[in-house]
Amino acid sequence: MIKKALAVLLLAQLCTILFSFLSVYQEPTSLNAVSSHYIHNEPKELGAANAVTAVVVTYRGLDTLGEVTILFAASVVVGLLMFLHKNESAPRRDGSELLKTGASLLFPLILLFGAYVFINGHLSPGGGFQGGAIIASALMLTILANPNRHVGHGFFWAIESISGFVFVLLGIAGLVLAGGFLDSRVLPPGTFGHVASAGLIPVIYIFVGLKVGAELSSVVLSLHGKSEGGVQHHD
Amino acid sequence: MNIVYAVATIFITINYGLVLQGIIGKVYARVATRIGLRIYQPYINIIRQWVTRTSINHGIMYYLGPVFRFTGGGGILIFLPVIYGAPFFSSFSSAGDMLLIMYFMFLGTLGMALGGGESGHPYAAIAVTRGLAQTTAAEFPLILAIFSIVTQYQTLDVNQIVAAQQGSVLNWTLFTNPLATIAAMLAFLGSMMRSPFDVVLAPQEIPIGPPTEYQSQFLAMLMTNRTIFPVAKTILYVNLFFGGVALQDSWLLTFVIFFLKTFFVYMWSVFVGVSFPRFRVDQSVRWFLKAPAALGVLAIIFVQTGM
Amino acid sequence: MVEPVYLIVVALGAAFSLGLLRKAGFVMHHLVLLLSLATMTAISAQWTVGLFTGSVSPAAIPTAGFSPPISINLQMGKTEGFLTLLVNLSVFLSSLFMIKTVKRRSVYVPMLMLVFASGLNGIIMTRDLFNLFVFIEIMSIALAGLIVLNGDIQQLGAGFKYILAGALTSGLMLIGIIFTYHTTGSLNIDTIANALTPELKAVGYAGLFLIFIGVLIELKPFPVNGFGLDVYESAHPAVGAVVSAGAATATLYAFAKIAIMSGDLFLELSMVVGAVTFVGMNVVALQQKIANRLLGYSSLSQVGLLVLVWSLVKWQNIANGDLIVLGLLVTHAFAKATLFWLSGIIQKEKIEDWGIIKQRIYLLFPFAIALLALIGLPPFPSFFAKWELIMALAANQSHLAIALILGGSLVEAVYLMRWFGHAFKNTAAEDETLSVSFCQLLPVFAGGLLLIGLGYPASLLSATASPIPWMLTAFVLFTFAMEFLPAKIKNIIVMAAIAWYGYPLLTTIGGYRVIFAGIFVIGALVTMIPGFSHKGNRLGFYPSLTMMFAGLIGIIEAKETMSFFFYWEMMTVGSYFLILRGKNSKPHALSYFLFSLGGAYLILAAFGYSFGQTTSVSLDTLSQVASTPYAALVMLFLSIGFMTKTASVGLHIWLPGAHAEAESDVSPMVSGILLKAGIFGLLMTFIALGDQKIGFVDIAYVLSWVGAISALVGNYLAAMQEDAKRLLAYSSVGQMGYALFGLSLMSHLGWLGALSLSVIHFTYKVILFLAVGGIVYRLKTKNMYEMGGLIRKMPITFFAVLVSIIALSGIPPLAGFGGRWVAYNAVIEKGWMLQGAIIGFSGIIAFLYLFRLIHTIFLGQLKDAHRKVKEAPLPFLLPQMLLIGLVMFLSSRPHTFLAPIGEIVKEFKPDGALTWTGPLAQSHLGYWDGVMVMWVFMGLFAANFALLFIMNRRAQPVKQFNIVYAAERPARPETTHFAYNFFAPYRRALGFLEYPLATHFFDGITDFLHAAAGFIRRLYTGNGQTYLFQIVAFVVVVFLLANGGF
Amino acid sequence: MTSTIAMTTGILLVLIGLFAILTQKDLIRIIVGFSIFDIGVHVIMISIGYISDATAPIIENLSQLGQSYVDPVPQALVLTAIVIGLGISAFMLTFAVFMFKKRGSLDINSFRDLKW
Repeated sequence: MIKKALAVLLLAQLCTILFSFLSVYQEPTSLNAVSSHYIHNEPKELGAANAVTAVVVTYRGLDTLGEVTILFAASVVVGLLMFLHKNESAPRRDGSELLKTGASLLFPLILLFGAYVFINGHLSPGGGFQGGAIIASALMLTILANPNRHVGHGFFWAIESISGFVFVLLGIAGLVLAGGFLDSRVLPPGTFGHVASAGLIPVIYIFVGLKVGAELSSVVLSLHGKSEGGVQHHD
Repeated sequence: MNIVYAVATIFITINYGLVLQGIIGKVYARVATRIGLRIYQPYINIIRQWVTRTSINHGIMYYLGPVFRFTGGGGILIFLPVIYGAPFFSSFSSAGDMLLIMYFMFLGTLGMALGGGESGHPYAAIAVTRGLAQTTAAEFPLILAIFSIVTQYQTLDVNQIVAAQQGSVLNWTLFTNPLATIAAMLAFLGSMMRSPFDVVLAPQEIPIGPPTEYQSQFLAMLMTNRTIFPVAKTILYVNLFFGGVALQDSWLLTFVIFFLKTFFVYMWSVFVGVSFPRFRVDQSVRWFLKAPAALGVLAIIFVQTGM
Repeated sequence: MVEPVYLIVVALGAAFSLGLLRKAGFVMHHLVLLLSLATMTAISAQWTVGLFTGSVSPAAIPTAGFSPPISINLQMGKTEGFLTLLVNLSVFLSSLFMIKTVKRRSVYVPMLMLVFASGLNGIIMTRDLFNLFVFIEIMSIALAGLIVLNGDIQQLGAGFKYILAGALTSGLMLIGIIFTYHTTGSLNIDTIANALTPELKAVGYAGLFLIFIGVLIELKPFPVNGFGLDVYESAHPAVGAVVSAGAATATLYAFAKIAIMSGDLFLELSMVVGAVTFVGMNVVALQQKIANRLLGYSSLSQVGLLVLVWSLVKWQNIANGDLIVLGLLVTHAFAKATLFWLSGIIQKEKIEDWGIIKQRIYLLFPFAIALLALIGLPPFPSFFAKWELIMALAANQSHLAIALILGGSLVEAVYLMRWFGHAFKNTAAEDETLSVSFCQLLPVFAGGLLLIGLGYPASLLSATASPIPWMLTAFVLFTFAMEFLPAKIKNIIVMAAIAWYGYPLLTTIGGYRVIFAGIFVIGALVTMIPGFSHKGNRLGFYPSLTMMFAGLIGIIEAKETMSFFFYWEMMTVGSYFLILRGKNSKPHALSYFLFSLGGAYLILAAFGYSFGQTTSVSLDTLSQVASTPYAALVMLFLSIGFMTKTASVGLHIWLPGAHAEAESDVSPMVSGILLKAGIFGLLMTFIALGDQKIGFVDIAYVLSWVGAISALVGNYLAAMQEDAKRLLAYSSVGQMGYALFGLSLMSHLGWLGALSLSVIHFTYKVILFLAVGGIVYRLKTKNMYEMGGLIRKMPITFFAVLVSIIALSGIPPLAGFGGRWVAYNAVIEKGWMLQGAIIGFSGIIAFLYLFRLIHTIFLGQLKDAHRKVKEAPLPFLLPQMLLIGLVMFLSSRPHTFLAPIGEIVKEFKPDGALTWTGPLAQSHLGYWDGVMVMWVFMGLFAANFALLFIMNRRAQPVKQFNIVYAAERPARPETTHFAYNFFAPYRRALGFLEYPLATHFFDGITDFLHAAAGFIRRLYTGNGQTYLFQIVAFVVVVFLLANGGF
Repeated sequence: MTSTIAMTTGILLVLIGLFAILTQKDLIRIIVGFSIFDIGVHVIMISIGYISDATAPIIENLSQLGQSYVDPVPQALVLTAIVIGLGISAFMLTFAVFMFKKRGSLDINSFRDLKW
């Protein structure tokens, strides 16, 4: 009880800190210099209809590489823990027939949707992460439906590694062929509003999507505990 | 020439010391209502030891102990200006001032202690520890008193201190700096091995203390030293506090003054000795560090503040 | 130049590609890992070299082909280059280290290591606020993964707490970032910094604060760092190393960026937090017994120090600030990494169990290097950084900062050196073995060598002082290289080197320095002779010894305060190791080290204030301080500092143990020679500053009392010892008390007395310690009551002791008297009678212990066990004989050394000099003719001896028990040898002098600190939720603190 | 106004999440608390870029450039932040799973092996 009271007290103080900002907050009426550059110059510079995607993939591409890395690290850690604690899970109850059938019906559709989302990331809301997450949800559904099903882990690792590696290579391509690391202007901007436009952005987003999908899937798989884990060495 | 003077000084002092010992023996006896030994008994004792034939030796340090001892005693005597103004009796006083004399006193003590130690007799060591312990405390008021009079006279040269006290009895340190004199005379008691500070020699009463193991010529040499050492010390006190002994027109008068002064200073310890019972060592250490030391400190303060 | 962005690209590319190489096997994984890290190290090394040599200019690297603030940009300047090099190298070495130590190998660990490295490089290089956040998250997650390398529950718990705390702070940081974006319209750090007008600072305060506090918590400040400690404790040591060297470094730089961006808004706050962390962590660490957790405490305290120092540097605009911070940073990184790697080799949880390190004895070298570097001792970069820092702070009069930094460092030294003591002295269980592989050794030694190697460039960059003379240091390093040689050969080489270096020094140095140079050089040569009695190669002895003597010679040669202090510390370190070699010297060596270090810090502060006042670092201009308001303070600090070395009363408690427990040939060095360094320092101080008053109190007058009481207490305690070496050790306390007293008289005679005493004390104390050393060597005991009657077995030693105790006691005709005579003249001249009387009193007390020494060892009854004892070995006797020759020469011709010393003193104190007529010395009070005294003594002695010999040359030698013993003969020597509690009556009378006031005082301080540590560390409950509570509370409290909201 | 309401909501979510983090004993509940906290943060972020009467920053065709768009930067940032938060959540959940496997408890109090 004292603990709760103390928590309330502390949070009240924290609240005053946050509200000290809110009390002087004024909603902007126009874009600031940076964001207005993004809105007004981006179509010419990069040619992506979705300005957010342009910011995410190119202007702040390093952040994106970073977040992919974070997911990668998370999945590696999950893999590591799995590897260290393998053979520690018990068999689970199988899903119902209805669930199994429904899941296998939905599985390709979800994958397709996920792919759509990241391929069109530069044109409409959505992108690599969203698409990747959708793809992972497909796998998750399958696993939930068939808890005891053995799913190969290596495939996801391969996808993850290849797409991550390609992402880095594309970044280097920007460095070598265009203005800087992760510059998407390696390819021509193409026609504004088309799928094949905005230079490397859709390409990058495809790999991001694959990578995120693979990463989240492998996390899910690892937590599920029925994969064979990584290659192990013993002294 | 100095060497001859020095040897003569030592020889005269030995004789004087022996006589003094005889007299003191008498005093002690009479106080205890005994008749006492013959007054020349010390002569007999010392000669007997010198000519004893049998002799044993515990080792080199044992052998050298008496040599150190006598070197120490004799050294003080010849470094001291015994009679002020007489080159005859101040043969090597040009070698050093009062500090030299004060420090040289320890040479004999140390040699003696080491010699006794090598005999392996525990009483020797016990007596030395007691003696050293008591000496440290007794010297403290003396140091204070000497600092006081050195400040007073602004010299460490015994000759000059004596010189400063000439002219009138009232020029004696006794009167010009009574506190220092009292402190020093109390310290004097501690170094004369008499009651109440003679527990040092207590082991002697079982056999005979540090010289426990000494006999024959070794003992003779120690006894010889024992006759001159207190006299030398007394002379120092006379020089520092009682106007010294200046060379008079006649040598006889000089000697009479010398005799009287040293005798009474010496007797001070004897009189106290016959009157007071003995302290334990720790008691005497504390005693010296209280009243006498306080007097010494006062003496310094008085001199320094010019009061 | 390779584009810096490759630092990130290489790491990530390799990490991703490892996924494809999952089945390629362990060798391949590590090959990829090490190659990538090596490439990254090479890239950053290339940039660092280029930038520091000026062949390339700092680069701003935009990404995506757009300039900031439109896109994220990276920066590669000097700092970035250096820091990336540092983190890449440490990650590389740690990865190398891991090869053999990780039990269950998988591809995941190399992957995480690479991701972690990319995070570190990103944090350092990026100039974008949000990007910084992303990289911090990358680092955190990779780190959290690396923590669970073994996957045990402790690691899981620690990892969870870590990620929980991280999630909380990163959330707050995100809010801060978006607030700041709103306020400034940019995410670029430089753009934000430029945009932040005072009004905007007020409006956007909450945002800036949240970013700041987020990064601050990432640095794990006290007391919100429980989660960090758990990480350090549970993580694999190689991971601990990269956390300490890599993560802490990168996060610190992130902190610096944020703090600069916020434009002085939080400097005071970070100073407070840094100071609290530094001191708090060091204090709490006192109670820590687990090695890795201790390293965690130490790391966090060092990070606190760096935050404090960095903020101070910015706040006060300290000129050489970057250098100071980088010096401390690089030292901390490599030292801590080395310690973690060592911990990985040792694999012992408790620091008490580190004794096993001695199975691979060479590991003690990097261990010691790392610890000393952490404490900031020479020749490591941290030493120079600390020096520059204190100089600057003192110049700016930042007293509190100086006190905190030095005080905290002292506490840090306590636990670090205690640890070293355990490792050096404790013995491991016999069945345990320590296995080491090349992959483990390489990082450890690379770390050690880097620390040494970086010291040199660091020393050149000092803004205040010219480079220190490196010659001596170079030789010290050389002695490390020749450790494999046999002891005898090393002995010859070192002696030759000292002679070769010392001789020209003696002939050229001049002034009062020549006296001390003589003691140090001749002393070194003489006291090294017993070293020939050692077999084997005596590992570690010669480097320590050379360090000590190089230090001693170095302080003589020093012309500037920095080189003086450099060699002063080097001497302390060397002597500490020498003392530590003794059998039971662990606690004593530690207390020696701590007192010395405390003293050294006072000296450092004093030099700092002196520099601040005079803007000069020359030792010659130290006297200019005398006319400034800081004169008294400088004098006081220097005096106390040097008095720790002379072991004046109150600061003496280290000495008896240290000197008594040292090895037989070390005791004479530390007691006879090393103590004189303190006298040298005091003399130097007094010459420069003279009489100074604090209020109405004359410092010299106070010191005279300290000296007198030291003499009294030292001598009294010496008389009460049963242990011969302790007796001699206490005797040194007393003797140095005399010297201090003499110096404090501030007169010609006082100084002459002190200096001649220093010379003479050197001779007889070396003789005595060597003699006793020889006896202990033969008898295997130091207790005097177990000895006795050795005069016949060891006549030469006896003779040596006899001569030296006569010299020590000051009895004429030997040389000690000269000093006494001069001293009393000085006292009377000065009029400080009471102190003088105490000095005199203690002089007589000296007889007590001297007699005890010679009697209970050599005289009395020989024990049955010692009937076959031989004379001490020749290497012990030879130096004694040489020194006896010296004593006898000085005794018979005292004017040959007193008069020249008098000439030297005249330069500073011309009044009241002695007049010499041949051997006759005259002061205005008295006179003394040493030669005549000698002749009289010899004449009398010869005459008496002749007389006695003629009379009883037939005296019959008798056996041991042939004594008058209550009409019987004693049966056992033990019952007859009067030795134990020798001065019992004296103890009854003056026992109060034994009351260990100083010991109780210092024990009280240590007890208090330990109790405080025990109390404070209850904060670290181990409950992750409590830690979160603390974090939220910390945020709130700091906010209120910053806004005066309480 | 809209943005203020959104931001207040975000702040409240943050506080609710924190309250859960600080008071719940169960690891899973703490993680849920963290998710709420994280969502709160994201709401605050997204509310910052809001401009009244502006549309999403997706440019249908180049002629619409004169239109008023909301700030794309917070949206881009929040996208990244969400993914990071997701990673962290996954991470914590994994830890929780293995911690439960090891100790058989989800009470945060039972993981105090390391302290002091």
